[in-house]
Amino acid sequence: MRRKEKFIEALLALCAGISVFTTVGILYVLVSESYGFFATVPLSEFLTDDQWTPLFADQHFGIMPLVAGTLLTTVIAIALALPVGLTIAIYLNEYAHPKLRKSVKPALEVLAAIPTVVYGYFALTVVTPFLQQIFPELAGFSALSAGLVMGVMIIPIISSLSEDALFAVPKSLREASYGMGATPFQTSFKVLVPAASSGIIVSVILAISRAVGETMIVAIAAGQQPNLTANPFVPIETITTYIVQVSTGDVERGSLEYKTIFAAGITLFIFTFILNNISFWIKKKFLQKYE
Amino acid sequence: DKKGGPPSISIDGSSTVFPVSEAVAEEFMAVNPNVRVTVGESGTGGGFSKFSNGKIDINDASRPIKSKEDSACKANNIAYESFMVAYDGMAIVVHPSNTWCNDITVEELKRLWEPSARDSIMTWNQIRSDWPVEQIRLFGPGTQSGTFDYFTEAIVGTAKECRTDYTASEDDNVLVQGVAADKNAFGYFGLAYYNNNKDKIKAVAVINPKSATPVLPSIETVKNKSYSPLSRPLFIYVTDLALERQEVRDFIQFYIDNCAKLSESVGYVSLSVEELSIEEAKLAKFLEAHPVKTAQ
Amino acid sequence: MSYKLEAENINVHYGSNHVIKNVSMKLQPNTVTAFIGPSGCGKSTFLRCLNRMNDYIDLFHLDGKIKVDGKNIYDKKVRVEELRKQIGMVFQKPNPFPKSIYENVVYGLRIQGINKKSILDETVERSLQQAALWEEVKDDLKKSALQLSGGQQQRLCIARTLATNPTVLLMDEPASALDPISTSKVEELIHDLKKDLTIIIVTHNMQQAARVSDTTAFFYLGDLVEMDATKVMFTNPRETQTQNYITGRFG
Amino acid sequence: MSYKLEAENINVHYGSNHVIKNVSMKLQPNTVTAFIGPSGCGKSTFLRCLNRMNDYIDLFHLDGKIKVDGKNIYDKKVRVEELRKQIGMVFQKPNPFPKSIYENVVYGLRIQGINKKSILDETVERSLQQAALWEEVKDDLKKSALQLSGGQQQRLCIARTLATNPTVLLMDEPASALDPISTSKVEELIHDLKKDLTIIIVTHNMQQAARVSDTTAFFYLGDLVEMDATKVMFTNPRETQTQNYITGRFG
Amino acid sequence: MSEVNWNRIKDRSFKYFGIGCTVFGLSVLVVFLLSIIIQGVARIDWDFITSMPSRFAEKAGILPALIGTLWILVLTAAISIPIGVASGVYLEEYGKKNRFAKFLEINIANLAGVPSIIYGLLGLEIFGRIMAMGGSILAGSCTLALLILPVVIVSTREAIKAVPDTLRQASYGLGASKWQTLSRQVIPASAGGIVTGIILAISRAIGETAPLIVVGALVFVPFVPSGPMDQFTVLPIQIFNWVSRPEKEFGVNAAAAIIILLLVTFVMNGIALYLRNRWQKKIKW
Ligand SMILES: Nc1ncnc2c1ncn2[C@@H]1O[C@H](COP(=O)(O)OP(=O)(O)OP(=O)(O)O)[C@@H](O)[C@H]1O
Ligand SMILES: Nc1ncnc2c1ncn2[C@@H]1O[C@H](COP(=O)(O)OP(=O)(O)OP(=O)(O)O)[C@@H](O)[C@H]1O
Ligand SMILES: [Mg+2]
Ligand SMILES: [Mg+2]
Repeated sequence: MRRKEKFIEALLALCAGISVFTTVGILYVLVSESYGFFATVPLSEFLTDDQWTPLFADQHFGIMPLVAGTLLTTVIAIALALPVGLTIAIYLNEYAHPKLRKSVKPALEVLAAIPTVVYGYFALTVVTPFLQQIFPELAGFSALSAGLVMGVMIIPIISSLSEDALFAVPKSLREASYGMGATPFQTSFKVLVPAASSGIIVSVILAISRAVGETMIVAIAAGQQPNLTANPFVPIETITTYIVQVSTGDVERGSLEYKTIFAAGITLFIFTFILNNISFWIKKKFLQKYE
Repeated sequence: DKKGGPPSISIDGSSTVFPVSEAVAEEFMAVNPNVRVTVGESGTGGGFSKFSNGKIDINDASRPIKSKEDSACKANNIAYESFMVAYDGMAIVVHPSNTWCNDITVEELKRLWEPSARDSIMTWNQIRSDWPVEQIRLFGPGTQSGTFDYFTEAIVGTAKECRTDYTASEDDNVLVQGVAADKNAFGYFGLAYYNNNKDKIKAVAVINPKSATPVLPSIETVKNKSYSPLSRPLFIYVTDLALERQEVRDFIQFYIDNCAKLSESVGYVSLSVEELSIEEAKLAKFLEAHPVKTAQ
Repeated sequence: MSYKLEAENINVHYGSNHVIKNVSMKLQPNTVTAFIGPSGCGKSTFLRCLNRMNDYIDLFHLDGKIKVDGKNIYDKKVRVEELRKQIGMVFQKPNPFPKSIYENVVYGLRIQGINKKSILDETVERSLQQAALWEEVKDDLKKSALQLSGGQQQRLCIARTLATNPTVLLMDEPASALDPISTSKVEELIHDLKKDLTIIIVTHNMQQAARVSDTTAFFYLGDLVEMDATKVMFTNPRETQTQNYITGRFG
Repeated sequence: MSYKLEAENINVHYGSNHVIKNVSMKLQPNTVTAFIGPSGCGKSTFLRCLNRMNDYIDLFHLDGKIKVDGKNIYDKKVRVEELRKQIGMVFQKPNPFPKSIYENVVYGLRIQGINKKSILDETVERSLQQAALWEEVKDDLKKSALQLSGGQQQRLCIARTLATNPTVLLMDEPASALDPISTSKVEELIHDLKKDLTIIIVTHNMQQAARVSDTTAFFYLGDLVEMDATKVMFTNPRETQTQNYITGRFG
Repeated sequence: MSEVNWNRIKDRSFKYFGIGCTVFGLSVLVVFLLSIIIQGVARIDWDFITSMPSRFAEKAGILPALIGTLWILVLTAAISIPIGVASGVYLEEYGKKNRFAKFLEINIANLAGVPSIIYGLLGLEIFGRIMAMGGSILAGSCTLALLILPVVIVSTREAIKAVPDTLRQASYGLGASKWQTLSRQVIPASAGGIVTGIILAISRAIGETAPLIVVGALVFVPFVPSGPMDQFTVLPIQIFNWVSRPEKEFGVNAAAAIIILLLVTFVMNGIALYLRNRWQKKIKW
């Protein structure tokens, strides 16, 4: 019996360890391939050059335009998805009839399952022309419409997982607040959201991850033009789009041009690492306060 | 590496060549139903990487093999032969409401696309003075594609020499959308995409450097070489290893015999009769040099 | 005579389950009423009807009229948030918010938009004193409420409710999770609060009902079997059911 | 004389918090012992040491020896799962599994790998009968346990514990969430079970302690202040602290 | 009094804002579904589902891609669910305090942010080359399983966190071992939440193209894969190929294939939802 328990614990730990092997594998692939890249291109150029043109004759290897594009689309997507997703979660949890909740939640989850090609063309052929009527200076390809559509795609990640977290808040807290004469709005924001903050933060992290990793929407609607800018109206390119284009493209394997994707990949890895540590820190602060 | 099962042929590589190989595979299997032909599109580079490891029999290539890829083949003792199978024309296009831009010279194209044009050639009138003083917006294929390499080589003079401030996409349909939605657009992409979207975009005639006459892109003008210099050849590469198998020999023969007809059915331009006979001869020699392995 | 609270022919259904059957009662101001009865007889349900805490429950359906100070609280025009401020509630399990003691007490004010420090400070002191908790926590108002003992938490919940100056206080087994010392503190508190408030307490503890209440109401299977002055109920009940229940000779 | 249960110089820390201070006690078989004391004095903690339910708690640390039938249960060789089968536990809040009544009762057997229908059926009937629940539920064993009333749920939890034939039964305020009828049923049950088992019950209810127990132990701030025959404790306690607590003149 | 008014106004406005957001999400969904259905539904017939790919849009079918997607779906779920749930359980129930678990926690959050294409490169290296699976269904499934693992793990943890402690104590008190408690009580009780995570994760996996192409998925596969070691293609790759063709008729095919892909997702979600509702109904605290 005891041995069986030990065995099971070891087995579970082993499963959890698979994620470590995955990380090691990813780091191995990224580092071993980008090693050659950084032997040719100095890190200082990589970080400070304001152009990213590895595939042009006049090569520049400044990663910042891609980082800027990634940040820009992600921020736009989250700026749409977080308020909308969280509002939906709260609405379904506190206001809507349970029957509505039961059917709306899975319906919205379908949004996460629609192939991203569809979103991409939707952004290009519907959203962009529409936005151009509001902002005439908007280019035909832009971070704005790609980011917004991406935001729609990740709404269900935030709404569903946050709703689960809100649902799990003990009923007694809810009753305490209502009993004091609080409105559902106040109950939600002063009691439920703080109490469910751990789960809500997790949902946002997953949503950001998905936004950062999304390629097709950006590839179709944002223009694939590395641009060191914070202007959402102009075309940009993101790190992941670049990686996908090159890794399934005509570039010869083993060349410096090909190795750029690993340099870009490792940048993204560090980027998400920093992001995660920040959110970890936030989460810890919140949890100290509420547990 | 494939033991047992039905005889099979694996093709991978460029997504540009894919429709041709797919068409050939389909027709080939119609007459040889027991053979399985698969076609992937992991890109010319990805394909060559598998090709040089002997993982695939045929690589679709939208550009000639590079020296690194060649030495990888050598390192693995793989000999190969390349065959031209079709031409892909490149159409220069503008928005249908564009009334001024009807033809363009190679020099003008160069002035517009060369690296020094970045941040300086920004309006139409800078190309031709009687064109309007309006911003020009550029669209073109992704930088890692064979089309981009070929266009820059043919127009600017060196492959990949190009201004960087234009909107790129790997997907020509996206470029069609981009040009169709912007009245100041100027772009180039595969001829087939123009042919299928004539209602949305307008082609610009390219002035043939030799004859000095404007020529609009079409299958005919590409085929008779009057539309110049904007058409590029598409290739397939075959390993010697694969020729040990009878089904591959049959397949390549079938490919060269039928590529003229089939490439046009998918929107490309076929080789001329002379070019075809050169490829046929090359194939005969290649087959002879690598006889089929007699089964033990 | 003017009653603080009047219920007229209340019937409650959960779906097809008839849980309160034609109950009527009238309560005078500044009295303590105890609701007693076996588990599942509808005490909590009836109590929660009085400040409309059941509104959000699925399938809940109420017929009849409940008047507080003569006004029907189920009237369309009544604002349920206002009502709940006026009719405070304390639950069986202490349920402080995972916030500081101070923030727990001022919650009711903050949601009314009152954020002036002097008012809040004053209210905290007054309510905690009313709830007999001030001495124990006054030096540590920033401490998390979850670090208090069960008895302290329950008194904090009472203080929190008192902060908004309710005129009625509903308590659903407020002492069942508490030890005798905390229990007696809560009971004393009820006694003290009576001069300002009308109180209803649900309890399973007969001694408690006898100790704290002026009137006792005995529920059984959704019926209000008997309601009378506590003294009468515990010494000379009209119904044998009541008699049996109070003496524990039931079931 | 042979004791069923002996605790020798038990000290418990949660981190740096010393919550049980050098407590020793000896219990005879087939007796009922009540633990009383104010909230937070360590009753539950001590009770949970007796079947090692604290093992999984962070920062929990125990010194001293606890012997059941003469064997130290904190010995390395002891299998804690075995131990808990022998020393059953009932909690303050009824906590049935979200399964049928039947499956709740046979859970303890199933986890031992006993799945034979005849044995299970027999055990269900015996345990439910022992827990005085059989008559109420025998026609409806497939019903979800969550549909039972609170009192029924608690008796189900007792039945579930009895199914594995424990020799010691630990009860942590088993009746605090119950109405008087259910409470008296549980008390009767304790009385009946005494002939087979050694029982320890934590309670805040002095009357209850007086009614059901043979011995009473009074804890205060982690100390075992006094332990004696219940009759003596309630009539003539040695310590004034005990006296004060029992009569409610505390704090 | 005016303050209360203001509160009510805020509350009301938020309610309408909530309705607005929900309607917004749903209407985007409806717009998508309608536009796809209008474009593609007429193209769907039995031949479309049972035919091999072809260069003629009207002859082309999706059989190999559909079967490939089903294979990938089943294998990915079969690999990622046990490993993901096990990891989540380990982190939440066993490894709470040890350093290894802390490290794992950050590590998993990081993995969730790694773009899918990098998983493709990893899968090509590890499953394709080192483990010699080549471009098989198994290699693709393993790659996607790694890709969605973080989501499964994280949602498992959140779901387990929500299970009340009284349930664990009841089980321990009856002499159940840790694993028995977990497998018989805690995991079933948290199944609803775990399923939500799995739905989201698998929905994502079956829409992926790039990592599969890198691992070696094909496009033109004129046969039905019959085992996990077979070569394959999947619906999204077929869709993407069709979308990027010049001929418009392929756009219609793409829309039709998207409908089929969504149907596959619906069926899968339907099953998962059925389970979620069943489990959530059973456990109301
Ligand atoms: N939310 C609900 N939905 C459906 N039925 C309910 C709900 N709450 C209570 N009931 C049912 O209504 C009846 C009365 O329950 P109530 O909680 O009012 O009893 P009670 O007298 O407070 O019991 P206890 O002493 O156990 O607290 C019971 O039969 C109960 O099952
Ligand atoms: N898991 C824990 N971690 C840290 N401290 C704890 C834990 N459980 C209990 N304590 C502390 O140990 C002390 C004794 O608690 P215990 O629960 O044993 O009291 P009790 O006598 O059962 O009180 P009550 O009558 O309220 O149930 C208290 O100070 C409590 O705060
Ligand atoms: Mg109640
Ligand atoms: Mg206790």
